[in-house]
Amino acid sequence: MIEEKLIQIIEAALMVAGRPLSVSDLQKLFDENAAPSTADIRDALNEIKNFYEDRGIALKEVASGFEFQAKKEFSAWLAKLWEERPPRYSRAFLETLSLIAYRQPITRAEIENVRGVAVNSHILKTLVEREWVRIVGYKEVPGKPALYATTKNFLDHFNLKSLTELPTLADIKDLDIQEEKLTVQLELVSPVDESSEEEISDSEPRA
Amino acid sequence: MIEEKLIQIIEAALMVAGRPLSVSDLQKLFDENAAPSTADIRDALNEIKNFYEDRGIALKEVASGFEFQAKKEFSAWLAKLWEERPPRYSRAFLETLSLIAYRQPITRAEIENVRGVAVNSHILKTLVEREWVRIVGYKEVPGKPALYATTKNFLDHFNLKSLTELPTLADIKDLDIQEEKLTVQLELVSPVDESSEEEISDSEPRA
Amino acid sequence: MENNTAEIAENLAPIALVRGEAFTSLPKDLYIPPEAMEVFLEAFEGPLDLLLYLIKKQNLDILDIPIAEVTRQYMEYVDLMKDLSLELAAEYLVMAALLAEIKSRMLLPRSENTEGIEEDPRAELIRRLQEYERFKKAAQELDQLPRHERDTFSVEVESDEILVEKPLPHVTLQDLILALAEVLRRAELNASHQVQLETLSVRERMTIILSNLQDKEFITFTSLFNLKEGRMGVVVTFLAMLELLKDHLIEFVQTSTFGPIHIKSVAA
Repeated sequence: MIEEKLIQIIEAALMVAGRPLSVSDLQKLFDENAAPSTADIRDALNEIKNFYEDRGIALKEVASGFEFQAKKEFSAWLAKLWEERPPRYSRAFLETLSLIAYRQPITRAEIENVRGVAVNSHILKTLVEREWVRIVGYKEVPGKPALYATTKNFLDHFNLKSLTELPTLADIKDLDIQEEKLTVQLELVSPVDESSEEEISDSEPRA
Repeated sequence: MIEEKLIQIIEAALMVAGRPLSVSDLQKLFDENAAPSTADIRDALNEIKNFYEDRGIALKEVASGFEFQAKKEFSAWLAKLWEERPPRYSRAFLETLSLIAYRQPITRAEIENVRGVAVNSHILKTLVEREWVRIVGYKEVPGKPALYATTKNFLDHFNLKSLTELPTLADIKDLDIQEEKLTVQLELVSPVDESSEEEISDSEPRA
Repeated sequence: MENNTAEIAENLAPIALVRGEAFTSLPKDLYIPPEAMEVFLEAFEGPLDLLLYLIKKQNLDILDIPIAEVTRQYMEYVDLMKDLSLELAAEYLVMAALLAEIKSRMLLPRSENTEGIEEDPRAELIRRLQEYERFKKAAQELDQLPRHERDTFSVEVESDEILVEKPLPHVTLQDLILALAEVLRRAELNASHQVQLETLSVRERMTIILSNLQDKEFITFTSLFNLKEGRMGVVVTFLAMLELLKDHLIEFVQTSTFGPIHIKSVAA
């Protein structure tokens, strides 16, 4: 196969597929005895990526492969193509999704434990229907609750290549150190202290 | 608006819209006071058309506007994107087929009697459509139910010259026997832990 | 009650937040529409969220919660939710009980147990608040990630006239015999069914005889025998006929003694 034709086929495939395509997806476009090597495909992908440097679209890599996307800087114009506004997700939805993403595999009870409130079944149903979340097993505890985990679709939707690209979780302040301070405080004062309105820095609890 | 940016936005819009866009559709992407003229948009469309001359896709004008299309010459490769893996038949389907094969001619009620559950009409329809099964007569009982039997196509699919070449029940029995043997073997092998047996022997002398 | 509401308004200025502005105090005479209060109260994702709000609002350190004060404010909110007949999740009451417990434990001198000094009664609550806060933040950050259909748009261009073949499922003999084994195993469990399989050659012949009968009203008995098949073939054909006769699928017809025997489909 001439290199140019390889590029054209891969480009056309990425544009019509309607889903991200992996290198092996791209290899499968060709007859087994004529399939280009992984290296050939990667070269072609690079070539394509460079070709669109200054255009309205760009080749992006997401979890399940490569896809063309309109450049983000044009989103404001493109949004006008659709009358419907993209859905806004509730805090409960996003918090549940975050817990599944960062703590997977996780049971519903564990999510509820962190959030302090019951998880609406509708939220889990929506997440599963959108194929962002799926049941990956059942925990060996009474009731055998389902264990939820995120999917590649989830990563694709948020333009992530892997879970490691998620923003890092905020640190938990060291309780052990604080524990000592607390102990000292407890011995000194009663806990009610309303008077102070001055700024208090996060790291230094007042004595 | 700089011409380059105009081209980029129009290109991106045509790529993501999922439908043909007319010149006036494209104008609507811009704020009213910043909207490019029809001529500007036509110029941009021309530039885009030329840019894709040697690529995998092309800008085409159709009845309701402009749209990108994969070039026809690549259809053979692109078709592979949607090639489905052959689906699988359900257990109910295979059981129904096997009963027709081995007990033909057989009525639906007889199949149901052996299977212990109703036979979905869809299954029989699929079998007949695939020309693996056909009606060879009607039984002289109330309702005159159809009698199903397998066809030559069925034999061809399995590379059989006649039904007598089908594996026999004895083969199943063999399978069963083999399975039993395996189970017995496994049982013999499984308490491998001889040392622990020794320990047990203190309280429970071995036979 | 009226008193109560006014006090909360002063302390917490919820109405200001409804408008998205952070006033710390409100004019005493300002009327807070109950709907606005409702919107504000419903915005909490649960007791932990409400507690975090109370702590943040006063710039308190999460690690050093003045438990008595926070409990008092928390209870005011819970009362308010009740007064507004908001659907109050049971979790809010559980948290109220927990706060009260912590408060009472903090009033008592801490006892020593075998593992040394008893943990600060607030420690577990602090852990939970911190944990919840992490995920509250994580959810906000997740919402900021560029997302398909909102910030990023995937390219999808037209490709017409692509014919896609739909392959049919493949079945192997193995599938078939295993399915049969399974169905027979099940039937055996059901003792009332005696499933017997005649030899396949007989079954096959039964099908052939029936198909022959489909087009014609009668066939002569002898025409069904193929002498080339030899003795075995004749036996198989004859057994197939008897089988069909037993099942009332065919009839033998002989109009005169020693006359030709015909086979007739019963259903025809």
